[in-house]
Amino acid sequence: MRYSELVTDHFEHPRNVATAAGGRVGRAGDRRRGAIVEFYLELDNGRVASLRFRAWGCPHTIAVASWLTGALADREQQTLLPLELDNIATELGLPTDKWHCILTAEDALRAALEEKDS
Amino acid sequence: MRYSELVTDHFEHPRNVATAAGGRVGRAGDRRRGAIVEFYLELDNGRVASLRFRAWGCPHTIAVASWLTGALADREQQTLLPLELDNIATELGLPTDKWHCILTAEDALRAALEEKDS
Amino acid sequence: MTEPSSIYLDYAATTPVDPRVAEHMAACLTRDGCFANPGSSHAAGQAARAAVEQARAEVAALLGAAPAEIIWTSGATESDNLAIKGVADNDPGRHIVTAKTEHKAVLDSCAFLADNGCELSYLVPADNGVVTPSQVAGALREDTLLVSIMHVNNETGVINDIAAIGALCRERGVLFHVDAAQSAGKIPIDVAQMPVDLMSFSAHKLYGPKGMGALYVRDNVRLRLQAQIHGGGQESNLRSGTLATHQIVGIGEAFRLARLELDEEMQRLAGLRERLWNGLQRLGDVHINGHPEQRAPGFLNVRFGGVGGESLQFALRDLAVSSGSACLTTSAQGSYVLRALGLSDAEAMASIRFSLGRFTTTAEIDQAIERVSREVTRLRELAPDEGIPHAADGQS
Amino acid sequence: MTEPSSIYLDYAATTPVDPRVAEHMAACLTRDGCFANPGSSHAAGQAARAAVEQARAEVAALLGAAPAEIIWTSGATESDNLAIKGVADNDPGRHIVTAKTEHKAVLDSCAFLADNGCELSYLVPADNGVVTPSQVAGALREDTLLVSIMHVNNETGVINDIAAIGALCRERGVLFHVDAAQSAGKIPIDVAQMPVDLMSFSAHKLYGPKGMGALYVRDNVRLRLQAQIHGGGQESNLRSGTLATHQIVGIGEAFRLARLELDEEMQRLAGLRERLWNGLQRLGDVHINGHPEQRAPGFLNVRFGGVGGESLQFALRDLAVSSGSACLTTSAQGSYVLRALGLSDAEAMASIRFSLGRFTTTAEIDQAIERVSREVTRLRELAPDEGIPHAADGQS
Ligand SMILES: Cc1ncc(COP(=O)(O)O)c(C=O)c1O
Ligand SMILES: Cc1ncc(COP(=O)(O)O)c(C=O)c1O
Ligand code: FES
Ligand code: FES
Repeated sequence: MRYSELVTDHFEHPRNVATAAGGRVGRAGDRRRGAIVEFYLELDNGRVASLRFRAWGCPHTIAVASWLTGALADREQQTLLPLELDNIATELGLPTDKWHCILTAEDALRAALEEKDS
Repeated sequence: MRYSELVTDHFEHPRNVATAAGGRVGRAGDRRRGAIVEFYLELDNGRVASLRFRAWGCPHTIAVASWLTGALADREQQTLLPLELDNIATELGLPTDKWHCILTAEDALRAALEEKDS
Repeated sequence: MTEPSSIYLDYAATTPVDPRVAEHMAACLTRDGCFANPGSSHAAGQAARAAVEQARAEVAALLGAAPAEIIWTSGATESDNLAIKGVADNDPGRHIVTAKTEHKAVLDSCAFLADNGCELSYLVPADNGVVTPSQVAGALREDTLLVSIMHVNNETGVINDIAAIGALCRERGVLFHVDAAQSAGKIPIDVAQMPVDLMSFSAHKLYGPKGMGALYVRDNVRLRLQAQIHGGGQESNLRSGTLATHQIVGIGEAFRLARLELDEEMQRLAGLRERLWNGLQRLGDVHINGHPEQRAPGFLNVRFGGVGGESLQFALRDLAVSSGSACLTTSAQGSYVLRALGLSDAEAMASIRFSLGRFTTTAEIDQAIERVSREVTRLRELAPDEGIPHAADGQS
Repeated sequence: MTEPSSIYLDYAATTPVDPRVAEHMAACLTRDGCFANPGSSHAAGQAARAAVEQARAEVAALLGAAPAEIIWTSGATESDNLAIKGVADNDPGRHIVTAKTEHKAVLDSCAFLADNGCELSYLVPADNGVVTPSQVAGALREDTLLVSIMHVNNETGVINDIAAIGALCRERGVLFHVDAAQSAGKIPIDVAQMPVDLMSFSAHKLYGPKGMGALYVRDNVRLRLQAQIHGGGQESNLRSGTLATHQIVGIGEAFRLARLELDEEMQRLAGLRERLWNGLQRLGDVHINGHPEQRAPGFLNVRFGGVGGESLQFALRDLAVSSGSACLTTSAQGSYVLRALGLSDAEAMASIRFSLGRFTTTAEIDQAIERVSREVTRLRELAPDEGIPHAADGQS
């Protein structure tokens, strides 16, 4: 398996790891399928005020989740979904058989948006 | 193929090579069978006065013929044949599949004894 | 070149050539060395031939075999092929017993025969990875031709009781092949005590060269074997091809050194392995795969709860160890050997085989413990709190 | 060790490893080198993998092939087996054309297939040793699957017209295998110009290591080939077994050097060969075996009238050359290749193959001429005057 520099960097130094609960929590994936992603989202005035994550799975899953917390910072709620899968895959250098790692993250993000503030 | 030191010595430095005709000539073997031996025998008073050889074939054939010219020097005519094949084979370290080389020499010696002086 | 900081704990995959072996090999390569064709009758060829035969005696010595019972091959893969297909070709269409935990070289040779008229029985070992004599006894049939069971498993290091299985085979008149690629030089082998008919070896598992192997063929079994590579008639017609003097000299020296150093090295490696295991256990939720005692000294195969297999591997990439592959949804799969021991695919993938060897030091073991502990802890901390199975989860 | 005074003129039997190649090999053996298993996913394994792939590109470059068309094997013997049996296994029971002058690895693979349901036609070359395209054309049948004809003969150095035979096979939809063990690095090969489907190579004929070979498999033929050694699935499943990095790096460097030095070396060897032939001719009653011009530069196979074959060989034992064996009444026999060229057994046995190579010097050639002349003259003088066939004898 090849890992891009960006994936490696986010895997080694994940950004915005959620160390405590807070905000809307969205979770997706399961152990059987090999990946679980949790996002902790706080909105302020329809914008992303804070986005943190936890993840279990392959390096791409961790890197995608970590990268998204940065890429989506400050974004308007309306523009969050759907994720631009193509662009993300290109940006992070994901092999084609690893696209499902982005989908898990997308599902988790959707779950977070659908969640009430906790 | 292994060659004993004695065979090697006689092959490298053949003794009593017949450089000119003279005496009784006995010849045996043929090209097809892979060996030809010629002995040139001179008798004096029923004893070997001179025994020389020429040979074509394998190293053992050449060595046996050369060695015999020394071993039979001075011997009484009556005691020349049959050759003591066992002893010769042991003395020269002949592999068992090389006994026929001695037989060719014996045949040549017999032919020489049966020959009239030339 | 391996990176300087990398720690090599993958001796079961391959070993570096011992410098003492490399020296002997180098002396057979160039013009000033013993380079000639061992099949040539001139003096140079005979010198090469002598070196080849001396090596044969060394390989035989490690096994308690006669030199004439050793056939050179290009590795244990070829040895396994020659043993299994060579026996079956000589007596086609019969029944063969092997186990699910065998090396691919055995399994694929058997699969080939299954496609060509043989019937196969595949034993599934207990969860501890051991194939028992009574399992073998239960699988034998009237028409069983061959049993092929390995000595030491390449993933778990688990040892099978070859002497007992062999005794059983001999009693029933069945041929017995043993893949001993992972046992030679690691635990004692003595074909005088072990009723084995055919035994496969590889040089590169014990500090000899890759691309070089041997097959032990018990004297009275030779005629029951058909050559798989035809040609010049080398190796009593059982394996044609110019003999590779430097490779053969390499395996000979490797087996000689292994014989001399076996006892001491077994103790040393067992100690290092315990040190590693004690260090890793402190992490919690770490489990040994395979029988905890009936194992060759250099092996430690463990699975870590609470981390993704691929992430664990990537995090430990500076550690040269063996592991399963990517996640379920990609095509790669966890080890079939570990699956046969009852592990789930995710568990197999979160398993790591540490294999220690001649050049492993205490410092390397301590560094390995530190790196593994750091990364496992980090990944566990990154994971969502709930739903990630730790020790509490019965399955893991 | 070869004796210091010995002159090595047996490069067709095997070559010493070039010191430049040995250096590359040495760098892949020990711990500080590129020793890991090229199949391992860790960094050390990937470094070994990179070395393996670079070597593949070098081997391909000498042939004008794509790297993916090169399969590693343990030598030309295995390559011949894989090509011939691999094709026949995929499409059993059909007709195969080869020649009596092929290497044993080809002939014995074919004999194995003949025992297993294939029909074989064996072409007998003309007295000059050349197998002609029209002979091949005459042997092709509706059900012909494969033609296997070598490029350069290992005993005589005679070159077959592979391009023409290949064109014929392609036209008729027949697969074409070429044993090129003796041509690679000695005369040009270009698979872009030569319609060859499968081509066998050996490293040790061109200053690489023994126990290492390659099979060129044209891209669209891959699926027509069945593996002969089963296991881990290396080499796209066509040849299992741990890749021997040092051996592969050795063949790669050997092929690279051969490519760079081919033109110059061909000229140099042709010159030395002519010098040798001119020197020997002065003896009289000396004859070239095989076509006098259509030959690879380093080969000179000659027969000497008036001397016994075994004696000639023993007398020349300080000269490392190849020759027939003992006399008719012992079990050994003259070369079957020379017999196929119409020579009697005695003539075949009184023949000597001189094969020159990279380290052969003018001084060595002159010494060889002197020794041969001295011994042939001595043995001729020792022979009875009459009845020993010299030049006058039509048969010799
Ligand atoms: C148990 C076992 N058998 C066979 C083999 C194959 O050996 P080789 O790489 O020499 O072909 C190996 C290692 O790869 C092994 O561990
Ligand atoms: C023409 C030819 N084919 C095949 C071979 C066999 O090659 P290897 O020794 O690499 O198996 C040789 C040399 O021995 C050869 O000369
Ligand atoms: S979680 Fe399946 S590969 Fe990423
Ligand atoms: S003449 Fe036949 S071996 Fe001596």
